[in-house]
Amino acid sequence: MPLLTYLEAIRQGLWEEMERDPSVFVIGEDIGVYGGAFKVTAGMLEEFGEDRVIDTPISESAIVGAAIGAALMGMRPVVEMQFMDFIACGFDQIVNMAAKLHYRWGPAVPMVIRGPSGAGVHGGPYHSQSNEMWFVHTPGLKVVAPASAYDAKGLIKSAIRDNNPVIFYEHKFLYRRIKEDVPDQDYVVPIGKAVVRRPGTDISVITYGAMVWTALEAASELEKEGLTLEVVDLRSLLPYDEETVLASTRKCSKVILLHEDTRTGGMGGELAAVIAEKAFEALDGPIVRVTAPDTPVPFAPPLEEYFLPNTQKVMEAARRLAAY
Amino acid sequence: MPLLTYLEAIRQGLWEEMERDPSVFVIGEDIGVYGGAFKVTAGMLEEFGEDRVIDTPISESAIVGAAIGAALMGMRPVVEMQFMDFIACGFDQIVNMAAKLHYRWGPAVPMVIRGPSGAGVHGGPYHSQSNEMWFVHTPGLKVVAPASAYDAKGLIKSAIRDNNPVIFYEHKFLYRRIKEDVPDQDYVVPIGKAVVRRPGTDISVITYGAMVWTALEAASELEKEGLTLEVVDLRSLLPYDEETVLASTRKCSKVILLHEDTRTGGMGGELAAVIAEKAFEALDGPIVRVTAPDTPVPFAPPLEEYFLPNTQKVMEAARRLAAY
Amino acid sequence: MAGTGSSTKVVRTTKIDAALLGKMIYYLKLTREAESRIENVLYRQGKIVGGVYVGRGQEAIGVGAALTMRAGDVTFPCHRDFSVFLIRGFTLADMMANWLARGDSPTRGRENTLHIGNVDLGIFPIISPLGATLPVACGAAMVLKRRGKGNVALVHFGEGTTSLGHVHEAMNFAAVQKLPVIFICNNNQFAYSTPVEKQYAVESLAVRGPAYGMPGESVDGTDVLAVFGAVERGNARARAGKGPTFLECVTLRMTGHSAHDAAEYVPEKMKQTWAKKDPIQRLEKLILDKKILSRKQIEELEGKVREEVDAAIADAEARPLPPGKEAIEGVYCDTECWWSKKRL
Amino acid sequence: MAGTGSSTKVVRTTKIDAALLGKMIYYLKLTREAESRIENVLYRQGKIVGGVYVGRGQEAIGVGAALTMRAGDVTFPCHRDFSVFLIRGFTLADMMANWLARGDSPTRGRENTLHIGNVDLGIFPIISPLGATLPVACGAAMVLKRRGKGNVALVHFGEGTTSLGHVHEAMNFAAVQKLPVIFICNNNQFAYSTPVEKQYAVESLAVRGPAYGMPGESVDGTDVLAVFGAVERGNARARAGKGPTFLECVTLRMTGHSAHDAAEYVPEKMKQTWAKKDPIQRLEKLILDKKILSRKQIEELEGKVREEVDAAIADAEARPLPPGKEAIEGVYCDTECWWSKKRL
Ligand SMILES: Cc1ncc(C[n+]2csc(CCOP(=O)(O)OP(=O)(O)O)c2C)c(N)n1
Ligand SMILES: Cc1ncc(C[n+]2csc(CCOP(=O)(O)OP(=O)(O)O)c2C)c(N)n1
Ligand SMILES: [Mg+2]
Ligand SMILES: [Mg+2]
Repeated sequence: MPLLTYLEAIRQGLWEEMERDPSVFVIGEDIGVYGGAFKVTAGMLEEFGEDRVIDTPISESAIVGAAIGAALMGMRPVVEMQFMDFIACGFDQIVNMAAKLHYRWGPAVPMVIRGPSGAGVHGGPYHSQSNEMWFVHTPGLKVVAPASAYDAKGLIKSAIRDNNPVIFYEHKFLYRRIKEDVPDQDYVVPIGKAVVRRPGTDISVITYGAMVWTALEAASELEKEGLTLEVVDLRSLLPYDEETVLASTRKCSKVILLHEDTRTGGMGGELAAVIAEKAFEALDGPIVRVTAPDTPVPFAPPLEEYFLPNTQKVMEAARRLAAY
Repeated sequence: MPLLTYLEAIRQGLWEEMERDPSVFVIGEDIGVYGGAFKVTAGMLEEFGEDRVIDTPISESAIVGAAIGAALMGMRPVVEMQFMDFIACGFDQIVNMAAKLHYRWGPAVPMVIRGPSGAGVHGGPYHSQSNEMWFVHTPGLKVVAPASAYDAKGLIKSAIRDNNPVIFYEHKFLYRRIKEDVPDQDYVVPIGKAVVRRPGTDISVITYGAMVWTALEAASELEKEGLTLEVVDLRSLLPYDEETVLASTRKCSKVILLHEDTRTGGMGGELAAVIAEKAFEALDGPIVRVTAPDTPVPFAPPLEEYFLPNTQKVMEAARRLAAY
Repeated sequence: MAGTGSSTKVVRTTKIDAALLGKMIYYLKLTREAESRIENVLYRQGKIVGGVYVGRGQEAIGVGAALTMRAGDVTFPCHRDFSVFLIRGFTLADMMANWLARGDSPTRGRENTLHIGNVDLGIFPIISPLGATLPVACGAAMVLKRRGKGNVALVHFGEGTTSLGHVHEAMNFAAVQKLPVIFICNNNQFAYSTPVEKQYAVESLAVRGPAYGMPGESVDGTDVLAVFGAVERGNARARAGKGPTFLECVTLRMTGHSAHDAAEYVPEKMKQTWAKKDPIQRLEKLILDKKILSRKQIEELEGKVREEVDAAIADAEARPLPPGKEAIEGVYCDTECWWSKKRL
Repeated sequence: MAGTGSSTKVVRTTKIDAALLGKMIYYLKLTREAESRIENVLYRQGKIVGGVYVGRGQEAIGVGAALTMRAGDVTFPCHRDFSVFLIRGFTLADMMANWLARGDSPTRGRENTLHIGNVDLGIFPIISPLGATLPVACGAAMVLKRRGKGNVALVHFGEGTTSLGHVHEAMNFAAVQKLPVIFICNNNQFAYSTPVEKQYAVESLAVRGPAYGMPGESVDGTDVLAVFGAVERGNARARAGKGPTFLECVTLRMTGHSAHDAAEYVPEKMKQTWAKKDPIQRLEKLILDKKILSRKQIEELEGKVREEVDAAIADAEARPLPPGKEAIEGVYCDTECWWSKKRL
């Protein structure tokens, strides 16, 4: 199996789907001639032509809306947001048009909106946001956030084949920082299924995206102290895998909810609620959230570092919780 | 004290602030000549003139953006959204411009965005939404949602006097359905403070907006069965009153989180997390959410009724939890 | 107000035109009758529980536009374009059932007003946030263009809606990509209570076309033949691969914004002036003048229309409301999709 | 490409014009030098850790516009308008400190690039979502209009940004309300990698003005005097209560989109043609030709500019990075507002 970066895995998944199904096409800003700001779609224009690799004016509402229209007509568009921060400019199309169409009068809306999100690269307040919760809170959408190259390829394929609008969060910090063996044949990772990345028995750390790696690092550090963390990678945020979340909770009896996104109204809250309702009896200590604070993402490296959850912060939380 | 409807209380609060402070003005669609779709601003054009009661083209981004610009120049604009559903069209201005300005380079952004939200009036998917969580999850904003006429007046005044962008959720179901004694002199209700609407000892029902009335009804019904519910009205969602939430939890040891908004990613999750982290030891049973399901708001009365939480659903949840 | 380049020249007394005029008068009258019943009877009786928006005074726009359509064309009607749904294949009974929130209706009671769609019929309705269908129409047009069969997408919206960003992004996008879209703006001179002077600062919205690199035309929106002709000109360009067209159709909303609005903000004189330009009376006069139909034939038509509306309402009223528990079904489009079992 | 209505006629060899030309050449050179240092030195040295966007080739637009401003006017510069910040009152050292993410800088390290604002100076910067400042500029202009002192708001944006809904809503809003705003579009012919043909389908964006009911003009954006003159015409209208103006200033971006982009997508020939129109060389030639400054005086100016930039960088580099814990302060604007203690 070839070693691929997270970014290459996404490209490969996209590429294979473009080959497999002529109704798949990509659309966005600077994705054709330039191959995208991060080069995810590099080479696609040459391979698939202008009809299937569409450079657009800077108009997120028009782009998302056009994708919806194409989806209604039977196509499977994949929209690139140059940065997920700019999804706010196509917001109405996503939450009011795409999300509700099927429920309202029945059509399939098979489309994907994908793009880089997350911090850690000194992008400042507008090139670093984690805004997945706007969509996790919007019925009718699906939301995924792969942490590994393998999952990135498998999930982009599932997202493209899904009959519903899927918001696909790529973590830009991971683009070129992780490299994995990724099968170059066809496979999918199902939407809605979490995975236990590392088994453990003392504390379950439930997380997603780049923070999966932070959790794994904390887990290997803490193992030296005799504390075993179980790391659950959600992979999908909507629908999320309640079963795996509850099973891991029941197994460990203590839970840390970890995310890079800001705290109030974040995914941690949702998970805490389902755990405190459905696995209450299994709990042997408070549910602990480790998250970014409620601020915009600051630019200067010391500020950004302070803002972001990291291995240290997870370890401290785990030690405190273990001692409970 | 005169009896005022919820709607009249908002108008009175707004009116008094317009009189008190010449930097306050209102802006929105059909708010001048027509007095607003729900007549909240009726009479204001005649009283305060065209410079302070501004009818605009249908352009939520321009309206919100213009309010931001005016706020930066020292004014205190109050924007009306004809329905809160349409706030999605001004979304980028709110979450990326207004919310982050102060943090980024320091200016005050004193502005209010207010309008009708919520269901129960057969408005269908686009005149019924509860979309407060988009903003509760956006650092830099404040979010309030009064349930009583008294609070509506007191909170609109606090919101106007606040130096930060405040999203003010009015519940359209309450507009003309509740009437209360409201002081016609100046008073404020502080942002960030909850209130215990009805004391109880068995189960704490934490809620906001129109559901406060549902909770109160359930409480008086259940009292007949010997079960006492404590009803906490959050009033503010961001920042929310953690102290009161935790105090009520500690007092009752059992908690129901009730909201009209859809479940996944709703306010209930946030509250569950803070309770399960900070009042874990006080809990004597699972934290129960009673919310709308994860769907758009359907139109037909039987569907909408099924969708909405109501007194029966709260009572059933309370009985089950009491029996735990 | 906007220029009104009328174009009755498309009328010839050939057989085919007579058939077209017959269709026009039929759909105009059917729409007026159906909407009047909705607004003045069903709504007042409390049988329609949500908002009611009708298109009285602007029926010629929907009728004129929809009658230009061919197989494979698609349409995005707005909240006052009842006629488009009928002309493009919805039954009146299904439409009425939807207004009445019945389970056995095109939206199974989930949606109200004209938020009714059907992919097979190529009808894609608005959502309430105004202007949001325009980008979607561009996407549909992209697909039509690629199919290469000369099909077009028509998209309708009010003049007030032109103030929204969606509209701009869509028009620019369509022009850059030379998409086969006809942007049809019904300028009924008010957006809710707001007159055009507070909406835009140009004489005619037709100037918006050239600002994006497409033709812009303004026609009398009470003249169904003018509308038909102008849309046809746009279609011809679009079908030939020459890209989009913007069309303004000027009229006056003859009702309030919705059934609860008395439209007191519309000057009395304006109401009177435009009442004389009622699009239905206008076409009727032409048809009588040209002797295409006799007075008696028109009366028969009116009787038929009333009967059709009676029958549709009866049919719709006989259908039950949806069971509450359906509320939580069909959020996602699954392989076993619940919606595949729906009527249309 | 767009028309280029040059207007060197505003130049007279009167004393006052000489002073203006002196300011122009000074700010042009200072901007070029400062941005070159940022892009080619500080960024390459790894001292600037975020994205770097500069305005090489389009300095005349910021300089020409900002020099028209009077006390009480406000400006909304975009990501390539470094000069505007200097002309309207930020010190070069503070600007550099901000690029270097220092704690003692106008944003205390919270923001990068030109996302630097100051209410007292009337400078309101962009946010990254493009076009979002245009509605905000309208709001500021509403306040200026009400103050009745004849002040204006200038707002800058790229041609690629004109595709966004924000821009449309703002221009329409400004026209309806007759706001004193000058919409200044720097058409540098590319939006990142995307050429204008893929952004819009008109010859010149100037047509957008009349589509909203405001004048639209296109000028040569490499001619600082043409820009100055055109903005002044817009200002005069605006100050007289006649409402907004749209102005397109055509140039070519002489760099990549950002410091990591080699701009391979820009045809070589285009680069060469436009290199000859370098706005700084252009003004320099005029100044020499008209004998306003001598070659020696220009060289002295260049020396001074280099020293200023050296000093500013040294000053900025001496300031420490902000302490991490400041990250969580100042989210809300409290009475005890943390920001009130800030430098500027
Ligand atoms: C984005 C948005 N803002 C506000 C509204 C509320 N609203 C519904 S219809 C309407 C007026 C529409 O005017 P116009 O586009 O001229 O259509 P008309 O009703 O006159 O046919 C308004 C303001 C809305 N539906 N969507
Ligand atoms: C809403 C939005 N979409 C996409 C981007 C990413 N982006 C940043 S700059 C840029 C190109 C801007 O082009 P233009 O407006 O012409 O300005 P220029 O950079 O050429 O000066 C793009 C696409 C953005 N910042 N905001
Ligand atoms: Mg209208
Ligand atoms: Mg550009």
